[in-house]
Amino acid sequence: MMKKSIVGRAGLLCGLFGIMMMLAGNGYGQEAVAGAVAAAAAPASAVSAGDTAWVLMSSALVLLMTPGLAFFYGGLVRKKNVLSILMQCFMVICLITLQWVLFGYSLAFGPDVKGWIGNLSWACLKGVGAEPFTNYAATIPHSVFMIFQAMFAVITPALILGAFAERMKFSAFCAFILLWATLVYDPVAHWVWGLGGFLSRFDAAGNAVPGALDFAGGTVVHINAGIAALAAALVMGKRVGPTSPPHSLPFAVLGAGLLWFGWFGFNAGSALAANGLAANAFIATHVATAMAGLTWAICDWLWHKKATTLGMITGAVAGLVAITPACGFVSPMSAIWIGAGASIICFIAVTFIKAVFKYDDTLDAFGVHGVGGIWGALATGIWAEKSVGGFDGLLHGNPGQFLIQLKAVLVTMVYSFVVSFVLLKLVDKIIGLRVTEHEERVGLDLTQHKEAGYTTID
Amino acid sequence: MMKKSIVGRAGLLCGLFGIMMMLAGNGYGQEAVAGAVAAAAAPASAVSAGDTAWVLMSSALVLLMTPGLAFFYGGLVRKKNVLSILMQCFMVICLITLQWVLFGYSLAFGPDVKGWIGNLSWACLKGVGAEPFTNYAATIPHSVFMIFQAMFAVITPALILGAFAERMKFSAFCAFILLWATLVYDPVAHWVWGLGGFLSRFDAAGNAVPGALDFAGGTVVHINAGIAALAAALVMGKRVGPTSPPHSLPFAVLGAGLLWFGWFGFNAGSALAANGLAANAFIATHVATAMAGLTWAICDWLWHKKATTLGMITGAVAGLVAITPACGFVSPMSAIWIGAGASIICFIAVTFIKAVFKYDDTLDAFGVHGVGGIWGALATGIWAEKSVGGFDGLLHGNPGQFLIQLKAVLVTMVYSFVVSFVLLKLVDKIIGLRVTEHEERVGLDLTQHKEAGYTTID
Amino acid sequence: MMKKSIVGRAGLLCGLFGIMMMLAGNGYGQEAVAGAVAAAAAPASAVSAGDTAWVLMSSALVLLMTPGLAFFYGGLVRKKNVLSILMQCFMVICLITLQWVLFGYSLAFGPDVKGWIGNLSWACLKGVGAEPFTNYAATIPHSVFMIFQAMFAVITPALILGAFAERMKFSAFCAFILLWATLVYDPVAHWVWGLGGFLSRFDAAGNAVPGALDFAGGTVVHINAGIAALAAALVMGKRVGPTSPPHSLPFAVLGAGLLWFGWFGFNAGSALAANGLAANAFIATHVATAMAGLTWAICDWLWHKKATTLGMITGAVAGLVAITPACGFVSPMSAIWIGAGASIICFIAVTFIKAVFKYDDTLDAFGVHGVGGIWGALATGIWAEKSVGGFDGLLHGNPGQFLIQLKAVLVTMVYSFVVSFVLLKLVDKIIGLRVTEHEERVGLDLTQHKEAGYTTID
Amino acid sequence: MKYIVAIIQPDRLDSVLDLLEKKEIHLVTVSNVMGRGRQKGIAAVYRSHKEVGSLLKKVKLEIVVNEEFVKPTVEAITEGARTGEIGDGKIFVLELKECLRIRTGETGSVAIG
Amino acid sequence: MKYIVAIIQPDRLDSVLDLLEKKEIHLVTVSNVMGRGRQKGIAAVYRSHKEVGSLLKKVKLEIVVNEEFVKPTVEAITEGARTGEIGDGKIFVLELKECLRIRTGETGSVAIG
Amino acid sequence: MKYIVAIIQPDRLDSVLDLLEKKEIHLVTVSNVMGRGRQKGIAAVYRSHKEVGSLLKKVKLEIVVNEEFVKPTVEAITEGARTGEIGDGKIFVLELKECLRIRTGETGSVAIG
Ligand SMILES: Nc1ncnc2c1ncn2[C@@H]1O[C@H](COP(=O)(O)OP(=O)(O)O)[C@@H](O)[C@H]1O
Ligand SMILES: Nc1ncnc2c1ncn2[C@@H]1O[C@H](COP(=O)(O)OP(=O)(O)O)[C@@H](O)[C@H]1O
Ligand SMILES: Nc1ncnc2c1ncn2[C@@H]1O[C@H](COP(=O)(O)OP(=O)(O)O)[C@@H](O)[C@H]1O
Repeated sequence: MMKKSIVGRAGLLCGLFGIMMMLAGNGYGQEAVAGAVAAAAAPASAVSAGDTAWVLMSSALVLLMTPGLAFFYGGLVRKKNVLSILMQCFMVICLITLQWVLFGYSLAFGPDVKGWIGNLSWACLKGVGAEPFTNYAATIPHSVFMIFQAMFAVITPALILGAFAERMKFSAFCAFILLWATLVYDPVAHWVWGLGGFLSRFDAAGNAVPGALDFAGGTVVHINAGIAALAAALVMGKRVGPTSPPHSLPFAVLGAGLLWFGWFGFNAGSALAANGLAANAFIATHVATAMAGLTWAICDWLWHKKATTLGMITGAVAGLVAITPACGFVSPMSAIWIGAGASIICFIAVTFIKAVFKYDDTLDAFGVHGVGGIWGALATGIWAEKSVGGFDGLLHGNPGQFLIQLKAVLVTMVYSFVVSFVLLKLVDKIIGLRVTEHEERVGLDLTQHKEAGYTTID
Repeated sequence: MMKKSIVGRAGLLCGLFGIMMMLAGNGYGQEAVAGAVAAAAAPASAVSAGDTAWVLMSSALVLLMTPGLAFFYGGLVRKKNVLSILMQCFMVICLITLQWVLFGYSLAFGPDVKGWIGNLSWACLKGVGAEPFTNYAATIPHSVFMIFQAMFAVITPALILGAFAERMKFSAFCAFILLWATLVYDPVAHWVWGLGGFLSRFDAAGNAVPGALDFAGGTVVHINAGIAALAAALVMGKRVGPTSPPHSLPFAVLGAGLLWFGWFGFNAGSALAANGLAANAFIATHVATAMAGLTWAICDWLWHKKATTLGMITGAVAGLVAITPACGFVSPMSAIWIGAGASIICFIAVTFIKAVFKYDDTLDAFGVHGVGGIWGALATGIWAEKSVGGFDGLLHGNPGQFLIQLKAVLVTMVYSFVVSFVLLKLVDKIIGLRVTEHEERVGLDLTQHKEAGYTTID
Repeated sequence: MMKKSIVGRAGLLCGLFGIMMMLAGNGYGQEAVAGAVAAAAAPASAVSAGDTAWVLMSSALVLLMTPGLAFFYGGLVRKKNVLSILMQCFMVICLITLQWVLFGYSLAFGPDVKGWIGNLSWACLKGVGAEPFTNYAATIPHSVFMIFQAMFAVITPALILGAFAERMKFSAFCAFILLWATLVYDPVAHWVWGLGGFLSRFDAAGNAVPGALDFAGGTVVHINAGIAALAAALVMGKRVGPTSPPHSLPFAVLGAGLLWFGWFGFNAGSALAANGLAANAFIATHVATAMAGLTWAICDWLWHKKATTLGMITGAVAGLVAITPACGFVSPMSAIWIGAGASIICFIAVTFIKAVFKYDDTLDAFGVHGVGGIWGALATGIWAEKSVGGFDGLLHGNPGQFLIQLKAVLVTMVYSFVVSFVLLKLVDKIIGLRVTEHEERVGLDLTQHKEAGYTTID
Repeated sequence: MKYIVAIIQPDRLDSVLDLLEKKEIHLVTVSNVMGRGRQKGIAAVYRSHKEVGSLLKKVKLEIVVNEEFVKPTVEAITEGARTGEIGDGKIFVLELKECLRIRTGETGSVAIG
Repeated sequence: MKYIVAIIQPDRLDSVLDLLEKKEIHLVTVSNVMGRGRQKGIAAVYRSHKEVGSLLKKVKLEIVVNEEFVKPTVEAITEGARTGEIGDGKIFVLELKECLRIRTGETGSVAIG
Repeated sequence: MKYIVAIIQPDRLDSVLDLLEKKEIHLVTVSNVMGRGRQKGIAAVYRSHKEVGSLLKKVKLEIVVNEEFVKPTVEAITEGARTGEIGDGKIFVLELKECLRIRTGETGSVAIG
């Protein structure tokens, strides 16, 4: 009986999902043809082995970030919940990879439908092969661009899970994440990065138009995930019982190390070529991260009398987040300021704002990714300079760009919050978001996955 | 007295080994010259920096897989045996690297001797330098091809150790692994990948002939190691006492993450260039793995009521194994089916077959690598399509390829089983394979390596 | 009161530092102009995407080595000090990255001042952009060369911390490391690698002159850090209480795995191109490491009756250290001897010399990096051969090169020891180097960082 | 003087410690144990291999008190640890012969607090 | 009521638990300890530094029983843990004053089982 | 026969074990515990969240001895563990009813040593 009803609910969700997808498919049918033609018309272009090597390698690096995140998060929870974090991260890799190749990529990057979404003409990777799709990346196979982007689609929903760690049902998690990727990530990616997306720098034909600067995903990835995390923290409510210290800080440090390493692929790989721009992104990323790690350590030292390890790695991640949209548009020296600002602002968010508003953002997914992402997106509009990435920002005499950034930030925040909120409520209705209090006390590892992370007696 | 006899036995083994090598050297003398001439005659060809960067990087990635495997396996054993796993993995890296550059590479890829083995003309890397050896890889230095292959030779024997974890003598392990690499891995690699190997797609002169498809080592690596693992499980017998849960599942997850990351080098690096084929291999690998991880989770959910973390990462590894031979021959969409099949079949092997036959394959080296490898090799013959890698399989109207795959699978299975069995029995006679029951109870870390993995009181 | 005085002392240090920097700035002003002109005059040169991809990737790999080192060291200390190691390693990344882009790079690689130091004309990365600086690396952006070198500047001071693990004040650590990077690392890097450095192979104009061979940092990195480690062990004195076994050998093995992986970037990346030389460096690195790991295992087996895991990974690191200066100058077969020698000599240093002299080099930073580095630098002068990297050594009839190596080794040893010693005494005066005995007993994690690595009750 | 041993659910530790504090019983020694009791564990599954795992994680408290503190101690533990569900645990009281404070060398009742 | 403490070899735990089960002694508390006894440990070696390490891993059982169960408990432990080799361990029996089941508040003999 | 329990600072363990050895008290069982006492812990800080963390790491010794060894045992522990600072710990002495060596089945005083 019980089981039946769960199956029933899952079925209902799937059904809903299917209908949405079909609507999408139908609605966009016409444009799909046009898009495909446009794609075919793009001039053939030579693949560069060097660029391809770099973007393939970057894709592998970005994949590694998700296990890195798993350890960063997993080390911070209680022993009894460590596997639930690792499992959720791996499940995201599996689910979203499939979603992406089946239809997600097409929704996000496929031929544009009125600036809002891609159509389904690239579903199941139709036409996504060894030939470059010049308007996205002229010197690497289209398929390489697709798989590089897949890794972004994977890690973004994984970021959210920090907000509801230690208390979400695994089945609800799977349902939510799949819906979120489809209805939040894919559209927002399309708006900002898709040809013709309404916030994008290119129209559907690939011509430059004024648009938001987001080199590697400050808006699409971090604000998007961070705001969804806030929504989740609010909808889910607080954990039961007192908070607990991290069960293994070394794991969190390991995760931070892998994240830093992988982020070079994330940011410098977003140049989609191994050239001076990639180098700039690489260096700006490294510098901002170093400055942010140092800055958080100083904040801790001033505020708590000692520099903490968790503070330093949190700062580093905040720096990575903030430099993400900027790294291909600002100089390494500007990156210093962006990194410093990231840590100061996120430190304030985590230390004071969270304490005041009392939401239980377990692992500060909002406090670091949301807040850091907003800062980064705006900072891009402040420090961008033409000589680096072709655009000037506020400090180089172009306040207009700052306003565009602001608009993109606000639009993304509102959309992400509202839709995430609705999706969470929906999943709560159908499946139920939270485990029982008893399950929460026993731990998610045993109750959701029938496993224990470690042995006690041996 | 005791010690002397051990030394004596080791000496005997070395002697045997030496004699074999000398025979090999003599027997192949003549062809060696011919081979060297053929090599010299190969047309000079331009090295591509992009391709070289990719294959060098891939080599590093494949190296990382062995520590990855060490943690994947090491997390699953009892606390008292964790170091024995890590140590065995690192010892394999050391021993086989030296074996490979001294003579292994030449045996496997050197000029062909009657389709069975390479001769020793490339021993000690003679002539393996910065010039490409066009018939293997036209755009990268020959030495890069050699070191890329070295990493494969390293990880293959390491896979086997999952079968006899927690009970093998370290000295016996070293002897076995060295013999196995030389007498099983090198020949089988030659048959399938060496120019002129009797299962290979090329004759000794580099002309295409009908042969088995094995893009990155389904047959050479996984079936080969998996079947040896089965032989080892049978020869070694069961562990003493009841089984124990994994002492650290997070380590196993870490290992799985590193394996997934490194496997991009394994599979996409096997294109030996940074091009569309590498991209296809990369994507197929990722997709199959995602599907396999998901599928195992679903199997667990259906069979055990919950999705387990260990199940998901086991599924992912099964998917990686199965797509290995196929990734350069099948489309990413076919990879979905191969991944799903891998998890279902390996799930059955691990859940039911193992329970029925009651062999103690400690960490399912046979259940995942053997069974998954067989599935992958056959699946390559089913889903291969010309537009991807130049060959059609069963589903694209070429049943012949399926039969060739079947033949290669069977030949490898029989050869690997028989020779592994004989080698194990031989080492058992001379050195003794198993530790004493008392040593097994105390744990291999203390008794074989005089170390403890962790401190208890601190 | 107390706090004020600490701030005061820190201020004093900063002041001193600032004055030194200003002096440097002034003193070198004139040459700076000349240097900038020389730089501008360098002929424009085509960037290779393949080479750029390789060096960017290598930079990421070298970055990963510092977290790798953190785990290698962190696993070996007591549970109560694990975070202090991880934190120090991450702090080094942050501090030295900033030091490097602000002025360190310019000091080390900027236009030469009398063979001793670079001037400050490249401070804040002025002129370090997408154009190659041909005399350092003709086919990659100058900025890529800079960031690759940054990772070396980061890991070198991190190596030292093994010598004073478990007992140094965190504030003193930060001060020391910053001074050391500026006053020891940057000059020595300039001498050996900077154009015009007095031990370098090039004069200020980029013409070849006789000089020390140091492909990837045997002298600059390992001897330099290893000797500073010895000075630190002597100045700091012994730890309180009896020694303790490693709290987590698996972490040390993880670190070793990441180091081995990252070292391919360190060594093969030092070719600054993806070509045959990079391949040689890659292979020599791998072979020497394998041989060294095996050799230490054999030493352990002969001396202690069993091969230990810690011994094997220590040997591997010793091999990596020793092959570092040699990998682009010797053949893979010579690398076997260099690796074997490294393990034998370091084994002796760690087992006997340390026992005789009774300094407390906690994690054998001197015993492995210092001793191994000296061996490697000399071995380069022994086994170098023209066909590999353009230079012959002792065994190929050029004893002169051996003498040059010897000179570079001695000069570096003396300079590093003296200046490190003075800096440590200075920091001891101003801040105090050691924590109190009580803090040492409680552990650095709690007393220096207000954190515990792991939870006990959960 | 009594030597009180209590086995409780891990997640009740904080509330027990709080309540003890309130009753001025500051001194406690805590450790991890595994317990087999009436409470049935959740069967773990590792690659389809089921681990019955009858041992569940528990926390053990050891508290040494003078006679007059026995009652408040037992009450505090009971109040803090009781959920009413199986697995709540037990309290054992043993007789203590002697007690000594290492720092001062004091013995007997004064050494307890 | 008796409070029984037993120190045994870690790998004998399973068989002891089995035997206790058979004699209907279900309730047990188990923990990790390190023991120094007659059994000599294997000297560990870390980079040529020898750790004498006199402490070996042991498992501690705590079992509270009524008088009539003392004998079967001791027998079960002895049978399950004995290998005849040095290091097998010890059983200690202490007097228990009082016992209380947290869940129900029952005390005395009935609270034990 | 007495059952001695001592709670000491972790870093004093080695010297206590040494001194016990010197007094021919070889047999000891050691375990990790956390203690709340007069000693104030260092407040940990995790992302600006302060953990009061009243529990500090301690080590627990259990030593079973015949009457004549009680004094030397207590002396050895006191000498080895005393630093004079708060947190040094306590020694508790309980009466032991029975002792049994699993290996031989010996009981009573002879089984202790
Ligand atoms: N007689 C006993 N001897 C030793 N430990 C016991 C005994 N009774 C209970 N315990 C410990 O108390 C824990 C809780 O007991 P359990 O029977 O599960 O719950 P409850 O006390 O609510 O009936 C057990 O897991 C065990 O550790
Ligand atoms: N008198 C004792 N006090 C405390 N623990 C003891 C005592 N005697 C034995 N033990 C514990 O029992 C374990 C086994 O004792 P040991 O002397 O090695 O073996 P056996 O009991 O077979 O002679 C020891 O490691 C120790 O933990
Ligand atoms: N009455 C008690 N009951 C249980 N444990 C105690 C008791 N008194 C002391 N302890 C243990 O001894 C440790 C040290 O005690 P503490 O009061 O900090 O130092 P001191 O004994 O020097 O006054 C405590 O952390 C606790 O583990």
